[in-house]
Amino acid sequence: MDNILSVLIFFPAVAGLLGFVVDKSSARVYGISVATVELLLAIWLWMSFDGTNAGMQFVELIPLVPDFGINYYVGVDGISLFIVIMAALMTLLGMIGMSIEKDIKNMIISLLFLEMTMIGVFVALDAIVFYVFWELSLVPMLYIIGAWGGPRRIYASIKFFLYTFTGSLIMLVGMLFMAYLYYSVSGVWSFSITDWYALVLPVNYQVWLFMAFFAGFAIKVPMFPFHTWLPYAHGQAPTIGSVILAAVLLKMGTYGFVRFSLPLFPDASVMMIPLITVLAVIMIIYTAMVAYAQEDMKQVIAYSSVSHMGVIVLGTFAMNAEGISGSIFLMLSHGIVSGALFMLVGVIYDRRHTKMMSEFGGLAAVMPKYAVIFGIMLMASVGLPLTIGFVGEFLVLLGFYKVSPIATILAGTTIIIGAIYMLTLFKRTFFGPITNEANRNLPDLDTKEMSALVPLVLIVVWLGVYPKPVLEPIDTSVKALLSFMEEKAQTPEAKETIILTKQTKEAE
Amino acid sequence: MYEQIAFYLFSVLTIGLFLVTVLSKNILYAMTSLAAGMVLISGFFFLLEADFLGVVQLIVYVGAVMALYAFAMMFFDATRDIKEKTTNDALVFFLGGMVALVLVLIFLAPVFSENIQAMYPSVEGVGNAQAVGMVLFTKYLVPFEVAALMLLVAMIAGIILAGKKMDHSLTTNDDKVISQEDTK
Amino acid sequence: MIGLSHYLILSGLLFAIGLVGVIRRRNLLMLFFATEIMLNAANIAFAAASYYYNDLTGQMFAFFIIAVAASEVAVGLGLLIVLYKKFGTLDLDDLASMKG
Amino acid sequence: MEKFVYIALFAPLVSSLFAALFGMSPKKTFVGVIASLLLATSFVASAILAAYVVQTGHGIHVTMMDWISAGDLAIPFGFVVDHVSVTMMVVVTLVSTVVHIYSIGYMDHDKSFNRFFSYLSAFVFSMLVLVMSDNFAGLFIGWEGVGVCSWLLIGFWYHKADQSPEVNPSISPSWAANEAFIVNRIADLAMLVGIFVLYWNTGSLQYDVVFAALPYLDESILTLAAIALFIGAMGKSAQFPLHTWLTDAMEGPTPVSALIHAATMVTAGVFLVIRANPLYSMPEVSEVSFFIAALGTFVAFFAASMALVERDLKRIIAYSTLSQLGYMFAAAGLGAYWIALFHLAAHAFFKALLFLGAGNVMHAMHDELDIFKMGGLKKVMRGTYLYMGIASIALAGIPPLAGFFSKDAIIETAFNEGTLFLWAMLVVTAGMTAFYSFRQVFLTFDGDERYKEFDIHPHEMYKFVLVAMSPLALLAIIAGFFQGAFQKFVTSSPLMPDYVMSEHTHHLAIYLGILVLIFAVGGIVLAWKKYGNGLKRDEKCENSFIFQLLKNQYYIPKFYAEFISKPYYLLSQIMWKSVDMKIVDATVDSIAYLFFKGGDQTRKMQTGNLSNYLNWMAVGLVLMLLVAAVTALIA
Amino acid sequence: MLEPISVSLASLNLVTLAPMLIAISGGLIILIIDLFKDGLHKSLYVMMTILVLFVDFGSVMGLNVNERGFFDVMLIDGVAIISQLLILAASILFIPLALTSKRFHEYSYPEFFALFLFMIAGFQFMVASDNLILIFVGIETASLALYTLIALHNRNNSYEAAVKYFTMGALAAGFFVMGSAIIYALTGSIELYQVADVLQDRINEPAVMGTILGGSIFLLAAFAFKLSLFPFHTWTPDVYEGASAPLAGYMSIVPKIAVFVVAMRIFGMYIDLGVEWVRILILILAVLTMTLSNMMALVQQDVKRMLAYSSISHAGFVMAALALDTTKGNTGIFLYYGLFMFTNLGAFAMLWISRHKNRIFHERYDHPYEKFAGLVKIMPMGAVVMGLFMLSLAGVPPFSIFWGKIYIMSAAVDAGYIWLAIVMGLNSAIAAFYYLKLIVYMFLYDPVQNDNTVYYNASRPLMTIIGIAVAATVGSVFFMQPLISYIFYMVSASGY
Repeated sequence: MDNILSVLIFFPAVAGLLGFVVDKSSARVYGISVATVELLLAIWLWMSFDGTNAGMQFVELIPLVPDFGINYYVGVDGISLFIVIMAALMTLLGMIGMSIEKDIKNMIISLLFLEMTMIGVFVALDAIVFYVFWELSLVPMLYIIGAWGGPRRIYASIKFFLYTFTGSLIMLVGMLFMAYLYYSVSGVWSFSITDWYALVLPVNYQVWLFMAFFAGFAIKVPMFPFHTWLPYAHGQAPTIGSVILAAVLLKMGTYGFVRFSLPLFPDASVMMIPLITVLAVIMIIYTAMVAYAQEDMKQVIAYSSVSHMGVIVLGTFAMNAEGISGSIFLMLSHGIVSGALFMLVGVIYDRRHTKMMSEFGGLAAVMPKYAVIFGIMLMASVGLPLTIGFVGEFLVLLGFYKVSPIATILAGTTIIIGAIYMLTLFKRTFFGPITNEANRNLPDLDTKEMSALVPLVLIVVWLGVYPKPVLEPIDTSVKALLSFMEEKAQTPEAKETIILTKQTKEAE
Repeated sequence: MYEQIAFYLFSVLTIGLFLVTVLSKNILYAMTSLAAGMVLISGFFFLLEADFLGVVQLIVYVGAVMALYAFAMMFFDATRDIKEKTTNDALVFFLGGMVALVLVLIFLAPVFSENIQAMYPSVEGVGNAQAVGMVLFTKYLVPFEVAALMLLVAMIAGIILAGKKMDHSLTTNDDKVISQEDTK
Repeated sequence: MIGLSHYLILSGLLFAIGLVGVIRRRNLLMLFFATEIMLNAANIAFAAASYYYNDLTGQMFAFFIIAVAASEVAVGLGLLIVLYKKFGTLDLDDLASMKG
Repeated sequence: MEKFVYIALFAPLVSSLFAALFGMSPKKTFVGVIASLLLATSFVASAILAAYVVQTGHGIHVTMMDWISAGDLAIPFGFVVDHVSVTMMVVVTLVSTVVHIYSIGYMDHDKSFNRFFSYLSAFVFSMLVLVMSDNFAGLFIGWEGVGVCSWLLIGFWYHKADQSPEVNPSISPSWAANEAFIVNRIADLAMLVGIFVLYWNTGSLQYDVVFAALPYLDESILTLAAIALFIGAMGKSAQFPLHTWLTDAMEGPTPVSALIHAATMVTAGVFLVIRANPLYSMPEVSEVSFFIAALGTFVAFFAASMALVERDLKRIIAYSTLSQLGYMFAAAGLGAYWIALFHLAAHAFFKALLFLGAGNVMHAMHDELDIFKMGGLKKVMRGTYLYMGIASIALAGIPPLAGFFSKDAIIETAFNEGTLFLWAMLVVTAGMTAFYSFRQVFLTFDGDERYKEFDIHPHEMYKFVLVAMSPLALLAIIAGFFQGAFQKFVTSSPLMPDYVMSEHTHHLAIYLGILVLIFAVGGIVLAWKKYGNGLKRDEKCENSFIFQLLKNQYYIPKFYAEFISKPYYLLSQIMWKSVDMKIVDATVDSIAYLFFKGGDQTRKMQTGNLSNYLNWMAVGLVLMLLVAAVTALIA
Repeated sequence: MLEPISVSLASLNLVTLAPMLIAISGGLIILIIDLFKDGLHKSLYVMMTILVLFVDFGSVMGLNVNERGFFDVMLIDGVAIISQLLILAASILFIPLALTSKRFHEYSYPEFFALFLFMIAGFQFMVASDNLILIFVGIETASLALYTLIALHNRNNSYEAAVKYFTMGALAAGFFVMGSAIIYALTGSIELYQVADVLQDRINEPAVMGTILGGSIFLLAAFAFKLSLFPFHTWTPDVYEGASAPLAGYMSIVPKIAVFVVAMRIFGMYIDLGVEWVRILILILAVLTMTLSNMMALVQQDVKRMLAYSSISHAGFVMAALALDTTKGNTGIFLYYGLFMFTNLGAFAMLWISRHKNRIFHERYDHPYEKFAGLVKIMPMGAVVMGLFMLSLAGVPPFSIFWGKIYIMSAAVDAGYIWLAIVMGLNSAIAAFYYLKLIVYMFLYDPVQNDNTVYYNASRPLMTIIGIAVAATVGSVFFMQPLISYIFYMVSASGY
């Protein structure tokens, strides 16, 4: 099945359309079934994926607007494969764990459309197709936050939409300029990323284009100081919205760096390392501090998301296979872990309709299963070895050490300050005596919640102990990416900073 | 020489009359001076050897347009002094003055050029009306016909806008009311 | 000798007068007078250029301008009649229900 | 032999998972029994491996599977059982087994009995990973694993509420757990940096590869790596200034204190230095090594000084642990790695014994820990008294018990290296050690029965518990005699340099030993004089500055609270409320507001009045004409 | 004496006139039918209009590119053909909106449809000529008809709108003739190809530079009025508000397409001649228009008024493309309007469907935002459809206007105006807010309790039109290729 990617993209969309017909009472089951099939398809994709091949696989190319170089061009490599799978997985688990009753049908349909856009973004190989899915993903998310969110949901959803929309429009200008440059060199219009890869640009052009793309990606990630939409979005979004937002949507930004910025502008990427480093380190430390100051559990996790995304960004610009592979792996792990954490906060919110830590305390005694799973996710979040969180974080810091030891040490404080806010959260919520009578008889996790969370726990442990099946295809593609960048780089600084692995060097 | 005298005389008069049109508070004065100004403009046309145009100006403007305005004036009962809140005069004269100044500056330039070859020159010995007719009914036949269409449009517009049917609006009345009226 | 520029300057001055009328007048009927002045100003410019270039096109244009002016009067007065019937005034200051 | 490696390693994991199955159910004694049996299995396997290593003289190296491989980095799950690690394994599994059995009795009434065993076994597994790993990353797995288990176990009684530091210096178990975790994380960051340095300069994290590459590295790199790794070790082994967590960790159940915070986990830092001895023996890093020794000596003294005035039974032992860790670092820093390891092992035995004894006391006293409220317990708790006596004698360094041999060797080393100041400090500390350990023993077991005032009816621990403790007691007594054999065994490893005293020292050894002994006995005598016949409080002394300083742990916890924790929290608040909300976010919103306001202003031009509209058109025309006129004039 | 002139019929190339003649005769036939029989139902006239326009459409399709006719007055180049096609297509789509379930005043006149057809003929003449006379007469024909159509809605707002539009239009006509007079005085010609030739020579006379610029500015002011560029745009919101929704939607497209063609012919000429200030002025106007109207749209309370401002902003966007004066930019103009047509048609049709005879939700506005609050609960499909249109207007891919936007932005980038592309992008972001506002009202607020249904005025033909608009908006990506290649071919064939 060579067109499995198209099936993956459009299956949820078609299902979403058909979903309008499904009766409200059955919408949830419908959604879960569709998402399950989608996940199975994604796993099938993985099974038929050739992990030793660094290039694009399952490529499909259908001309859409040939005169303007726009093609429906999709493909998957080690870098995107697992994010696709994760998107499918998180959608499914999010749906399973979802507690929303109001307008459930609309929610299911929105989620299915959202799933289409998420998968589309990660498999798109044409800049315009990428952009289409990228922007389109805002719409269902806007609805999810706005319709099912908290009291300030409308402010939050509009802020989310406009902020990201603004950034991506600047990115669009960059894409158009890139296409123009390609046109002026080759005489043919093309928005295919693979075509663009071939283009060696003068360094000053690279810098400007890098900045344009940066505007789009940085807001999405979100990087300091463009991050303020995120706490609102998370704070107001319903659980499912936060899960998807944190798990998948944020990854679009960092994925964009890997897919666009690095290979297209290797010299500019190297030149921009200082800037990125400063921003990322600020992101890591500053937002971790802000997270510590929060009173609302969800806000803690929201800010912690920003902090962790800082580590991912840092790894992306490590310019060596360790760092970049780690960064991509960290995208996955952050997706799983932060998704799970948001689900967990949702669990307690469903019971108490509050997320304030001061309302809780001593929950470990009342809800032991909940506490255990929360604890595991907490440990994964702070990067405990043998959980999924460690592998990526370790590799990123390891990789970035080559670039800047000082920055690595500063960024490495994430393991300390991350522990501070997470443990404080855990202590305030789960430990101590039960001070609030309302908490005394809370029911523990029910089957629905367990079935959403246990798979995540299993993945957290499995990929923490044996990340190889995932890490290896990623690494293969990353190595290819690096050797490509090294070849393409013009400035001596870039050549020097981009580090090839010994294997790659020998192969050359 | 006589040309110059005529030009300056006419110029001063037209400017004066039109100023009255623009500034007068009395609509009757304004209209009268406008009509007079139009007549003088036709004088320019005759000076410029555009006899046919001059005649048309007289017939259409002084004859038709002014008559229309006169009727309208009566209809609106506007013979008395009009009370107008005038716009800030400084702004008005600044804008008018600036436009005048710039236009004068623009036209002080040597606009005329000897090198330009006329496309439709007036032929020696042929009367202006005849020459105009010749061009109008060959080259400008299409615009002429479109002008006819325009007049038709204007006519229809005038008729239906001023017509009785406009007195009862179907837009604002309820459909039930309308159908009752229809059956009546 | 009277040159093209003389006529054009005259035309410009008349145009400016017309513009003054348009921006100053509050009575719609009198405002329409001012627009007529502007059209006539252009007519003079056309006739003059036509004369100096010895080219009939300018007269053609002037001719069509007169036709347009006439049509505009017809439609304009039609509108004014409707307006007057409904509002009982031609003062445009009373005509500001839509704003913002 | 490989299967024994896996049995030794995974038996505790199996035990942990098995116990976890019943984690949320009420107490089931068989869980504890099975866990103990599995731990015993692990011990047996370790012992077999030890015998194998002794016999063959070479280690076993197994690679189970790949863990992380990215770029050039390839980290396997590889385990090495060599002289060093097998020693550790035996010590760890032995103490663990004892503690497991002990816990069956100790945790008897606890409703989270099963959960406790799960955590405890998980800890042993992590510890074994730590010691057995053949690479730094694997070590780090264990390192963090024991950290987490320690967090879980310190916070085991999570339901206790926070108290003010005046009432309870540790505030609450959950607070202490968090403190331990976070402080350890600070050190872990440094350790990671050390790992990164080694990776980027040697291209691998395998011990053998790294050590082989060391001679080719620059001095600065070696120094950096040595410092970074040592900071890592400082955290886990609670060296100054990262020591505060250890005493607070006493909030955990006593078996935990015995196992984790005395015998095994805290010695991981020492183990790391011993493991990485090729690095620390490099002449380029001699300053670092000396610093380690100096810091160790300082901590030995520093901790002992605080123990002098402490009233909390467990905290006294915790300080003594801290102090003994200082001794070990002193030895390791001076290059006497085998001596450090020997002290480590010996210390594990007697300190675990001491803690377990304290646990018995606690159990008897219904969780009362203030030794001022005890006294005369020897009547009701003979066995415990015996055990604690033995352990204290060993700790004080009285021959022929284990502590004498190991500690004396360290002091001797300090002398041998010519670092006389360190030597002097260590000798004095030995005296202090003797004093505070016997102060504790006497106050607890001798003198008047002060507990009666508080209506407590102490009783002796279960028999089987006492029996289970006997191996430790035995070892605390006899371990010292194996010093020579141990030296021979350990230093036969190619990775373990031998350390022998110089001729000169050798000659003086006997005098030095006597000197130390004098100090030790002096301490005991002093303690007897002061406390042997019951508690006599000296108000004047207790109010003196030095007493208060020691009692308040040199005000270090207070300092940390006032100058680190609180400012950090306040800064966080400022970052959130002022910076994030008022600056960053407000900027974004104000841009939007600007457009909105601009719209409000601009729409005013839309007055609805036709005349204004016509004016606007005229204005537009005039402006454009002016532009034209100006440009034309310029042209 | 004058020689008799013999003109061969073939040389007149009468076929170039065919489309306009069809429209005019259609109008006349309607008038005649009305003469013979009173009181026929509006549906008859609607269908007849559609048929006439259909035939007209066919005849335009049959035209050959780059032909002149009738003494070179008629100019059928690619631009003329495309613009006529767009005008006709838009007209065909808009006129069925007359078939509402409720009765509105204008549709009770058969003359309405005749005037409608005459107006279209006027636009067609306008675009199919480069003779300023014919352009002028065409504009005026169309405008006079349009003023009347607006006023025929017959309520206070519509008179006010018509009068405002008329008066400002008269002033703009003054600007136009003055500009033409200056051009004529400079060049002795009013045919643009001639004008271009002469100006080519005269451009090097420094003394007349001011005059050349002055002429262009009068024309620019006149067209800025028609295109509703700042500060000549002030009529737009009021007129849109006063006119009926279909007509407002129509006005946001068809007259603008026609005027853009003329503007392209005139200002393209200036820019080609190297009069750089014209380009700069256009860019300034365009940027001001985009930005300020976006800002004003942010604070509107009425959806129709918001759409009015939004269409001003879109016009500014497209105007910037005109200033580029590249083939791609000019292609972008038509592409944009071709796509904008469907979406805007849909949006205004949705307003039209929801139009009540009297204002229920607000004392002044017909379509306040509150009216649409919670629409998703009242009529989910309606809300989704309206949401789609709003997203498309905001430029969210893959809906139609997005493609127009990137094409124009790409043209700006190609021409080296990257700052312009960024300004366009940022403006789209500002604009997104007010489109989102409606979406937020429809999807995220609870309905305002009201007995009247929102879909007061719905009928099957209207639904069909909306269906078409939805299909075109959503499926735009599939016809982008033919559309772009056709328009590009036509525009480049005309030499723009």
